[in-house]
Amino acid sequence: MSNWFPENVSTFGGDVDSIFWLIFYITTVWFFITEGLLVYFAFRYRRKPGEKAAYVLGDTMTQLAWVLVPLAIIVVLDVLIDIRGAEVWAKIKGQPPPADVTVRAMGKQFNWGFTYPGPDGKFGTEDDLQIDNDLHVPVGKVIHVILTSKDVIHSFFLPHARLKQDVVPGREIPAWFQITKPGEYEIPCAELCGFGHSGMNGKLYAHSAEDYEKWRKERWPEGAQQTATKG
Amino acid sequence: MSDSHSRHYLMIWIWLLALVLVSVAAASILPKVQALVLIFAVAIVKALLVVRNYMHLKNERAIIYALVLVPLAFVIILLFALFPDFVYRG
Amino acid sequence: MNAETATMSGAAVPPGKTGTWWFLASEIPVFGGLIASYIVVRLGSAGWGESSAHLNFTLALINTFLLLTSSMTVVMAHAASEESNYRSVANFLGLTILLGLGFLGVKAVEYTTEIAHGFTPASGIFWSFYFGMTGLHGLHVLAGIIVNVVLWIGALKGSLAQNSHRVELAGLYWHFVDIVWIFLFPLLYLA
Amino acid sequence: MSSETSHAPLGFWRSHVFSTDHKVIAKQYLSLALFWALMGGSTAYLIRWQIAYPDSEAPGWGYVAPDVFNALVTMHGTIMVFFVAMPILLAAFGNFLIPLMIGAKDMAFPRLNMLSFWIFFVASVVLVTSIFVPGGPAAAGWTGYPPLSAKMEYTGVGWGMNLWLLALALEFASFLLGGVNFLTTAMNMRAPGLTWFRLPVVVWMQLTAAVIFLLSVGPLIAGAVMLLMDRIVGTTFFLPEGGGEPLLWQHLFWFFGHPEVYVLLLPGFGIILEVISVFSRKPVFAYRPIIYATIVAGFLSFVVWAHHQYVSGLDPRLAMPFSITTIIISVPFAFVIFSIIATLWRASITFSSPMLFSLGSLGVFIFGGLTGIFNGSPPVDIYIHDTYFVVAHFHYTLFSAVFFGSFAGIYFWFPKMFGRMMNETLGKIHFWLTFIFFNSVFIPMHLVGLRGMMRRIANPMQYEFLKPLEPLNQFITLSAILLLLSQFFFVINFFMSLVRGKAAERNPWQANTLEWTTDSPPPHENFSTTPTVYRGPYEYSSPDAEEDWLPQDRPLSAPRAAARQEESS
Repeated sequence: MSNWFPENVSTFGGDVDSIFWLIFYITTVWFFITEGLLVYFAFRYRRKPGEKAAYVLGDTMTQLAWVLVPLAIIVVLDVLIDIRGAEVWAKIKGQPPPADVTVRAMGKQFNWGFTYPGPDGKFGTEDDLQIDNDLHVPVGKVIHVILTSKDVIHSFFLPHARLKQDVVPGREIPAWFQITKPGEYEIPCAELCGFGHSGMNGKLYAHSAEDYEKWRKERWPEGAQQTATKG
Repeated sequence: MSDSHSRHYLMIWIWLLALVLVSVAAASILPKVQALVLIFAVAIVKALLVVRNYMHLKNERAIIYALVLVPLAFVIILLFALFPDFVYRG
Repeated sequence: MNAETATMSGAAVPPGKTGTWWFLASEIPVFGGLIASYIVVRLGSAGWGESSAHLNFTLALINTFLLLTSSMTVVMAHAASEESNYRSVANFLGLTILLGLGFLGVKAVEYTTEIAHGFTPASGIFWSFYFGMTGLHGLHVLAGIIVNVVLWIGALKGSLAQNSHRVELAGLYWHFVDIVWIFLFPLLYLA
Repeated sequence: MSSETSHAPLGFWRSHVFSTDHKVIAKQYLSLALFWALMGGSTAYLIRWQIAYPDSEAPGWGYVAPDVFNALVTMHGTIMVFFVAMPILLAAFGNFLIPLMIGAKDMAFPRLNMLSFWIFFVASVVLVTSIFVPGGPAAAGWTGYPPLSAKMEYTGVGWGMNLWLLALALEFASFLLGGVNFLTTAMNMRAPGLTWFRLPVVVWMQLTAAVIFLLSVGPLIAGAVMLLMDRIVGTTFFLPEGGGEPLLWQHLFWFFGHPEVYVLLLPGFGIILEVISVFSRKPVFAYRPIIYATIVAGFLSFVVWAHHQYVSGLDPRLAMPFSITTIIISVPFAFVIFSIIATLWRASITFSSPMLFSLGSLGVFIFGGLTGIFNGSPPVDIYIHDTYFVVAHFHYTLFSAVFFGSFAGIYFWFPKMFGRMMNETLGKIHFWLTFIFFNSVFIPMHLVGLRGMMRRIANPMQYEFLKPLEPLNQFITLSAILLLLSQFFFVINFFMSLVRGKAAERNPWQANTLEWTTDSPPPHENFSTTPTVYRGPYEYSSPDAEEDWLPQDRPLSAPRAAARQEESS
């Protein structure tokens, strides 16, 4: 059943999947209990000639217990799911680990624009690099993405990294991820943003350390001496 | 026109006008924060005056009270839920 | 809309009043939502004080006086209708209508002067909310005036007698519109 | 107002078109909603065709361009929620059932009732014209998030969007007036002896739905006014360049949006509860606790809205409180579901088509409710938000009330509405086909969603990681077409029975509630004499009667009444 999802290549992706499977097993159990009871009762108590239904009002505690006890179990399981969920939410959305690489991403009608700070590590300097569609990141490093939008609401979606965050014009929303496996992964837009919404697709290039270094040299030949990790 | 009714309504009217002047005065004299608190306290008092006396809510059944308080409670919940997103900008 | 079609089943509140109060209960979240949005967006951004300084404070004060007085006259009309004195019902309703029209007139003067000074709904977020809130409130005042005019004609012609409870219902709606202004006035002009 | 004396003959116009009879108005809502269901169904067909066979010629329509696709998606959502689900569940069933079930002659305000239909009719006309306006209909999703919906150049839609907003505002006005009417009628016009806790559950749930709608639609009306001003007058409520806040709309929309889905769900629950109790010949299990649970769920529905916005810029600290309230609200509904199942225990069930649809509705809702827990958990929602997993979830919960619930209601009350019986075999065929094809459409959609397919994309083949989903999407489209085709069994059955159905007696199902004590279809004033109520609506298989039913208005024979008296005093 593990190919229900795209392959997970991010550190917190595993946690998101684990919460999914926790809920999946609990709900599947309840699914078979409840539907099974429904089908069994419907079949078992079908009308038989000469038999009258029982006059059960369900207004006494003993009868109500048949409903309240499973309800209590549901509440306990729900609270468990919520506590586990809160831990993972705090990990993803709470205080992110320090950034190895920071990039600005701008959603615009119908592609992603990425701005790299360049060797000096600061945005707004002339060595910044602004390219569309392609996000080049080193594998195994914490990548911070500052999400903003030029026009309408888009949604920065990395299915393989289990990351999704709407980008809202007029706001800068931080997000972070850490890729564990080199490769090319798509960055679709998940929020309706106009007639070009279908097909709005960026590409995440997760390079191994030396490939990333090679890419940096191509982009900033003279500034090659700064190491990749600063910034 | 029975005098008791009309005198009562006139009294309420005068109170309302007086309260308007109070809030106007507060706006120009008191410092910002105190003025705001007083102004909106006065506004609430005026609203209560109108609701209880002019709309005769004080001699209505409880259901009518609920019809006013429940929507107000939901609006206040909406107001405070909007704070983190727009006032503190998370 | 009259009371006797209802077979009483213990409810002391006549249908007309129940319906009106339910309608007012549904109007509270409309203005509540708008005012909550105004408060929240205002607290979240700066520079609203300067914009609100451009508003004409004295006109607003006159408007507040007009609307409060109209609340008083409409409740006088209701008291008169309780005693089936339809002559004074017509007078007080007429007064309420005049005060309401006065309110809209002052509002129109206010809008034209502001737009003349270049403050249109499109000139910033404060003006959006100002024109949005006072505009929606103004439409409700207009609707109230129309209802009052219908009742006023009924009072003059004497046909109001069978539905005298309608004066109270129109009054309830009118008081609601007045209460909204009681909150709009400080929010826009004093804060 | 001199109400028409019962025997004054009304011309065709007054008795059929501009009628103030709640039964005629209910049928008018039903027919307009069925027309819209056809329109909504055809938009679904085109959407599914474009997703399965991108950029091919959809039979009967042709090529579906991307902006047309967005318009179809927007129209599908708007039509199905506001112009099919609400009219059928709230207006048609509410208008028809509430006066009859409480023993009243008509609604408290008959002319206001007629006015609310005609405002809804104008809203429908406005929505239809918005399709043919230059720039096409609204294309920013049924949620209409600004800035996409606030500026013409973002979607190229001009007056289409403005008319869409106007149509929604009119539809809200119509249902506000309807809600006021329902509540006043139930509060003031119940028959003598019909206390609050002898009311049928469907009336309780209709009233709770009306209250929830009345108190939640306000902020969205304010939002619609603000959005309309943004588009026409040039204000900048939701445009960041003018100091506005795009997220404000989402809060105002979903503050209404989530209570709205309960407004749709509760009437559906009420109908299946009535039908299940009648065809199990057994009282509803825990009648009073179900009503308390419904009211509690009604209040809770106002504090869960932001679970739609976990990943859309909401302050992350807010996600936890809203996921807790979302979990709490699943408790009252789980209670109602378990109580319905408990009603089936030791029952004597006949599988008529209304019963089949009710059991189907229950089974479908259980599946939908459980997938809701995935969406309610913030970390999982990070991944599945705005994917087809969410689409599959809300189709399960909405279909259970709107599709299965209203079919159960139509099959059950058709004899009372039109005086003729519907054909049972056609009904059963319609049920099994609908049930099977419904599941074959929406179970695979969960998988498509988990693979990451985003909502509202016209061509999934433009994405590498979605290419393997093509066969699944084609299977879903094929099942969707079969699901649409299998609705013809209902259409044939409906119109055939209207004309040639067996004449229906007063109480074909031997049910207890008051509407079955008058003729089918009921006369203009419903009851020759206002009934008096002696007991609750669910005295089936009661020890007090030989037969297994005991109508609400039948006085107990003297000895039994005495025995009953000291037993319950």
